[in-house]
Amino acid sequence: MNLDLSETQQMLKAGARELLARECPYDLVRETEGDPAGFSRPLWRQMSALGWPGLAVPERYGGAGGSFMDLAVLLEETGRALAPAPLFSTAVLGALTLLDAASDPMKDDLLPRIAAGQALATLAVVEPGGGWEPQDVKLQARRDGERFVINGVKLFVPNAHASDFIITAVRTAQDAGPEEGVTLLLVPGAAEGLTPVPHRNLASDGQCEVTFDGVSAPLSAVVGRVDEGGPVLRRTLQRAAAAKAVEMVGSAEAVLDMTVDYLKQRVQFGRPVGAFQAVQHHCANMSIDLEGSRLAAYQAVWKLSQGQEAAREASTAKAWVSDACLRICSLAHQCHGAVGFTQEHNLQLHTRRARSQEQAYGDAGFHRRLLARGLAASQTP
Amino acid sequence: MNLDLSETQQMLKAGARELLARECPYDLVRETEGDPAGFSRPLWRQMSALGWPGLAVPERYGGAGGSFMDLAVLLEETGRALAPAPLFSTAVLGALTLLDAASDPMKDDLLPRIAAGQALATLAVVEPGGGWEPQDVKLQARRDGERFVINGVKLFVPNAHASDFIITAVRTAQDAGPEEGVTLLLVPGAAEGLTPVPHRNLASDGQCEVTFDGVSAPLSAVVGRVDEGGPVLRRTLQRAAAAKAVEMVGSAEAVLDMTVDYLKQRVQFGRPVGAFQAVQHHCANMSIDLEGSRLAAYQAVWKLSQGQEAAREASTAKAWVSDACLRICSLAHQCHGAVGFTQEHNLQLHTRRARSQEQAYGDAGFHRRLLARGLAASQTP
Amino acid sequence: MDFRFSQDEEQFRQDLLAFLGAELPPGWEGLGDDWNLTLATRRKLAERGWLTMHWPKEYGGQEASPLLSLIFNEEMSYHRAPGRDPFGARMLGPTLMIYGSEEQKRRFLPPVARGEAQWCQGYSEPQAGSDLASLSVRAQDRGDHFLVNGSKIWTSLAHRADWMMLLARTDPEAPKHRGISFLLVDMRSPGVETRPIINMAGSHEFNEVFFDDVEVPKVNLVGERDRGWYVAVTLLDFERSGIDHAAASRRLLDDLSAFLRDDESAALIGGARRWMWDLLAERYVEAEVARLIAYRVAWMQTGGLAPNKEASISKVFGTETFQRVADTGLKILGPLGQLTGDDPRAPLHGRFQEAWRHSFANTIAAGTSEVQRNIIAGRGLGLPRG
Amino acid sequence: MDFRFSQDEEQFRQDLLAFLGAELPPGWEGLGDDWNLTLATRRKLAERGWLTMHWPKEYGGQEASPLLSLIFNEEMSYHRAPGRDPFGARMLGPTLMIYGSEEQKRRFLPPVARGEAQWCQGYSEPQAGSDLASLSVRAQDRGDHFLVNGSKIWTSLAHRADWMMLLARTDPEAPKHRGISFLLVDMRSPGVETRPIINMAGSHEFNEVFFDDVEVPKVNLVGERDRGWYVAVTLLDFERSGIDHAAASRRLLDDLSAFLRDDESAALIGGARRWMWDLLAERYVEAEVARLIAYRVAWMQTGGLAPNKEASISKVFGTETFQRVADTGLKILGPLGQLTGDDPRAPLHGRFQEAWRHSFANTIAAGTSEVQRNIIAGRGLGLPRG
Repeated sequence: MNLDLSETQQMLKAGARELLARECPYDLVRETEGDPAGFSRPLWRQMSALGWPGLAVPERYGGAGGSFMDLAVLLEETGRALAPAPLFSTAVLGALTLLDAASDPMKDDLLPRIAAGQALATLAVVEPGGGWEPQDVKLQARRDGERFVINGVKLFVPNAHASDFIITAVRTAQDAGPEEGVTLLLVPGAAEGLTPVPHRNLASDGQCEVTFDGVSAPLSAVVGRVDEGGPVLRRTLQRAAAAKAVEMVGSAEAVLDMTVDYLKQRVQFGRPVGAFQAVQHHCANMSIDLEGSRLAAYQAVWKLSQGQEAAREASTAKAWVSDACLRICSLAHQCHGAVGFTQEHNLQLHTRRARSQEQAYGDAGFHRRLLARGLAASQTP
Repeated sequence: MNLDLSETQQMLKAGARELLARECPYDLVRETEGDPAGFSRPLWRQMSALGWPGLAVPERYGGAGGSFMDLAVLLEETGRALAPAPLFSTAVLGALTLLDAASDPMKDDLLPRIAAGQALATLAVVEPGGGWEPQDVKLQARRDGERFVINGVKLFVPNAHASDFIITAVRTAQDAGPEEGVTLLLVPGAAEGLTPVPHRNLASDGQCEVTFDGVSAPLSAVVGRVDEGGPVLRRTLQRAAAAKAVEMVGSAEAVLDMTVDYLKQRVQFGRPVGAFQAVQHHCANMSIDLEGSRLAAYQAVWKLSQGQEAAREASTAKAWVSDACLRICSLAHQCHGAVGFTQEHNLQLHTRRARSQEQAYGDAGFHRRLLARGLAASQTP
Repeated sequence: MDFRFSQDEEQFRQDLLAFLGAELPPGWEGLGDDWNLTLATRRKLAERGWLTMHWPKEYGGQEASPLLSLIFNEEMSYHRAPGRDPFGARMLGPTLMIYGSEEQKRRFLPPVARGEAQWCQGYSEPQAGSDLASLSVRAQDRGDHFLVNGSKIWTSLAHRADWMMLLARTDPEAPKHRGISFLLVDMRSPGVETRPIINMAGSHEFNEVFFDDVEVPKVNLVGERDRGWYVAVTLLDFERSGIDHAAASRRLLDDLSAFLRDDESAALIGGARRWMWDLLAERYVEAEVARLIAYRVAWMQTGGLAPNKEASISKVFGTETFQRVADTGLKILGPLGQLTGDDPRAPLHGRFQEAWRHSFANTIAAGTSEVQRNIIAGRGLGLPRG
Repeated sequence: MDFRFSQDEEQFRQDLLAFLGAELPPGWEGLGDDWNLTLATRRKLAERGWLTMHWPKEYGGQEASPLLSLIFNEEMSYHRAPGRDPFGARMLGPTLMIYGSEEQKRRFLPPVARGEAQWCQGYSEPQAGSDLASLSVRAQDRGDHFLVNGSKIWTSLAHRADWMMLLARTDPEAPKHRGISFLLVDMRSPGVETRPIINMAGSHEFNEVFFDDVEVPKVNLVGERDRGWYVAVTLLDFERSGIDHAAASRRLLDDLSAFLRDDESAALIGGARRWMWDLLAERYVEAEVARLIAYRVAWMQTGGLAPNKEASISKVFGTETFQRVADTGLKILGPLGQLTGDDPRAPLHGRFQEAWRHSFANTIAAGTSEVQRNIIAGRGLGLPRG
């Protein structure tokens, strides 16, 4: 057992924190909220220069050959800084999915460009009225000779409007089992008939609605095998849930830190507000939630990183962290008083994103219902 | 609007508190826990002498002609004192059900004896694997000429082993709608084939398992009409839920009072424990829960007392109070420290009963599911 | 005991509902901030005498019972109706009735009753939040006027206000509760500057207000000089009320229930599920309890009692219920819940995410939940001071 | 990073499970209090060296890592196995290693390692609970011995104990933390009287212990005279651990899941419903988080770190999780849940109501949740003292 980060990971983390402290002040986060691109290209260039997009890409594709766990260490820091950059979409949703399932030529083509930060990739899963499971994929891709023609809508696709490639989960067979008949197609962001429009959401975090109006994809665009994308998608979603949980842990830690700092300085009734027992217990509860969150998220990432089956760990992590992070933000507001509620304050940047992060790849209730299904079916989680 | 008790009710309440403070010390509660009768006959005689069993029985049957609301005022006090007496079973489950549905001869026969405290009555509803709705009644009563023959088991029948009459909900028709085919039968406690055995439960509060082994009941024992007992039973259960909620409010108030008293006296770290903000906020939360509980319980009782439809109010009350009373007891334990956990302390008497009261006539989850059913069926609660 | 409203009270509720049906734009959702509509509706409310119905007749009121005010606030909140006047009608009025001079009453109250004057409340300062008495805005005695310097913060509607109820320090040497005075300040006075504060819901409700040698005539001092703290505390008691939050919670729940019951709209989130109804039922129970607690506060006032612990309970429970309702709605709506009203896919016009963002302010403004719990434990239950 | 146990650790877990399978009576449910079984099992654990496996070899230990101790405690708790020794092995041992004289170690530790001596902990007094340092049991210097008078309370297992770790006041004039000494008292000394306290779960775990002119030889003083507070505080750090609660929670959940999965037993409560599984899943998540937090504490100890905030977090979260698990079980079991083990209809032998009744003690004993949260906020987060 070793519940510490490795020395390399600790260096990676320290370096990331330093870079982001310098290059990604909260002002950048605030500015990017109004920007249609949804992220900062200069910041992305810096991340790319440091090799972040390719951290978990094998060396033969120009990456650093690190693990998903290594990548998660970065995501904890980008989560902490709320860094407006497509690292999650490109490195987790894009690169790792391709690594899992793509053909060698596709990997040879794409991964080096992704690793170099030259190509952005993302994943389109959830649909109107649908959830986060392979069986929820309804978007039709009609086989037409040597190509698929896609018509329909995907929602909440991170950074779609700036992505070079959108790995799109589509349904290619109707009467198959719930996980069968799903195919992953690599669709260029510039494909004809594809229209990404940023959602207007409370976090202004660059998620898009993507309309497919007769978008055409050749057979060579299939990631993995036709009709057999279900298990790949399931695994991808588990990784996404675990990585999102780690990102939220970083954000929650920043929230606790800024709260404790404020409470030490802010004086009311002749003493620091942090000396009041009710406020102290708010902070203790935040600390308890944070401690559990980090361990649950790390465990899920680590198991996935090891290539182990980790459905239960991923759901446990996302279920716990989604609620815990929102509880932490709520208590932080209560500790900050009115000032934390203003647009000028950094706290609310975290709070608004926590709500969007909660929903990404399934909220606590969704993951608990997954776990409950397993329990009833006699697997102890 | 008038959210105060009437002057008469206030006098009734003050009188009840005085009597119970004198005649029902906690030692009596403790002694009665080990007693197979499950209640104190001397205490019951005193209550009877004051006319409590007949408080809500019309004067023409020898009662005081009061309302269900008047009776609830007493139940709040017996709940506060944890009074080991069959007032709830006889006056709420027995007398009010008979008043609602019994034939005139049955009323003429029984109500005067009940009002005088000479006859004890109770109600048998819930069955193994069953819930608290009329459709859950499965106990078979087979028609055999001019009589019914009952075979099966009822659970959690309060004071059954000491009751002269058990109003028993039985199923007399099979293929009817869920609420149809239910009949209420008045079964003498001494009936042949009837065996009441006190449950061994955490509250030691005199609830019984009752076995019916070929128990015979004549047609004249039907309370109301054959096969049409469902609506009567539903109303009876609403009244029972509301009355139980009021009883719990009394108990919760005693718990808060004893906690505040203790916290004012108990000194740690050179000041009263009640001066610590964390402990103060525990008490504030108890106070919030208690305030809401009383209003919700009163509203339900009042509406039922007025003869109005009050399914939603009764479920709201029992849902809220069941959880609130347990929260209050938990916080009280946290405020008391180790001493509240001892058998010698009075707090745990309330806590153990709170758990039994929670379950009686449906816990919070049960009543919320009832409300949810109504919501989905387009009735706003 | 009687949980019904009287016939007169029910009649008033019907009259008010008819008024709202007639005056509010069709399909009114209470979205956005239409100040002209607010002012127009306020004048119409004033015409009917409802704006200040709880005031004495001589100042433009109807001496209505606290229960009528309760109904007024409940329905206005449920219908998200514009036009109420929390500052002039609900705070300044009752305060001047107790502490104001006859001249002040005659001068300041009628415009409020006519819906013509907007007031704001100059209490909080950057360094004086929960610890309000540590405020430092100075008001120096200059003979016939006070000279005011300093700044206030979190001043709702200051940018719309004609007048401010200002707490300022007139004796810096005295113990902190003893050197404060309660002044009425013309917001158009030279030296008053207002700067907006945008909140996390993206809306402009709060302001900072700066005073640079602002002259306030001494006739605008309410009550005794240096005794303004006691005036201020009285006013705070008019501020805590849970009915707005209970009614707003109920409205959100009703909206969401209707959304789920309609197969077409429910399909947008994948259809209604049993767990959604179970969660909603849990919140309905809380909203109902919040309503009853708020009713009890009004009922006590009807009997001439001053609810104290009860008002704090109502405020805490109402605001926390509203937070839970908003949170539950977002959990039920799933990913779409985060969409703001300007996204065409936003269910219920993005109402829930907006409510959730606003809900953080409710447990802080008008006395934090922590301060309210201190009050419940201390003044309410008699526990010793910490 | 590696969430797996090592092969050796996994092997130990298998050995322990095999031992438990062989030694515990068939169908062992851990119900009731069979002291003879406790003693017999303890001796067998001692024979294998497991009872004091974390001790140095020279005193009968195996210098096992904290992770092995963790596994030991996790499995013993999960299997509700009798025989562990929280006082002698987990408190006295580590304390004497630091503060004890060589003679004390040689005299007192081997019997503990052999599972032959039962210790108890004489800390709390009626007027000294959370504020332990205000204790008033007196130990007067009488040359070669101390003369002890006063009484202790909440002394677990005092009625079974051979020896007590006693905190007593040796200098009543000194500031309260400075006049306390740590003494080892033979429970068979004349003047020691033990009276049982029955708890709300109906069981006898606690006692009051009275001292009437009890003579304690000075060789039984641990550490310096009047410096016993610091010995005591060290010991308290060995007391907080969440793994017992995490494992006990998990066991309850597994039992209930099995009960619900079996149609025959589930029929007793009307069959398994989806809301039951949803509630159980929520608790499983918490039990898993509690487990990880406890693992982290052990992992830190493995690296020679002294978990402080983390140990408090583990204790609070573990005990509160256990309370929620017991509560959830009773809600799922419905009316039958309240039945005690001696009622033939009691599901799961009445285990859940028993667990629930016991659960109230867990957030109080060994430092209340409030004290733990003070530690987390103060020592952990560096917030200023209140």
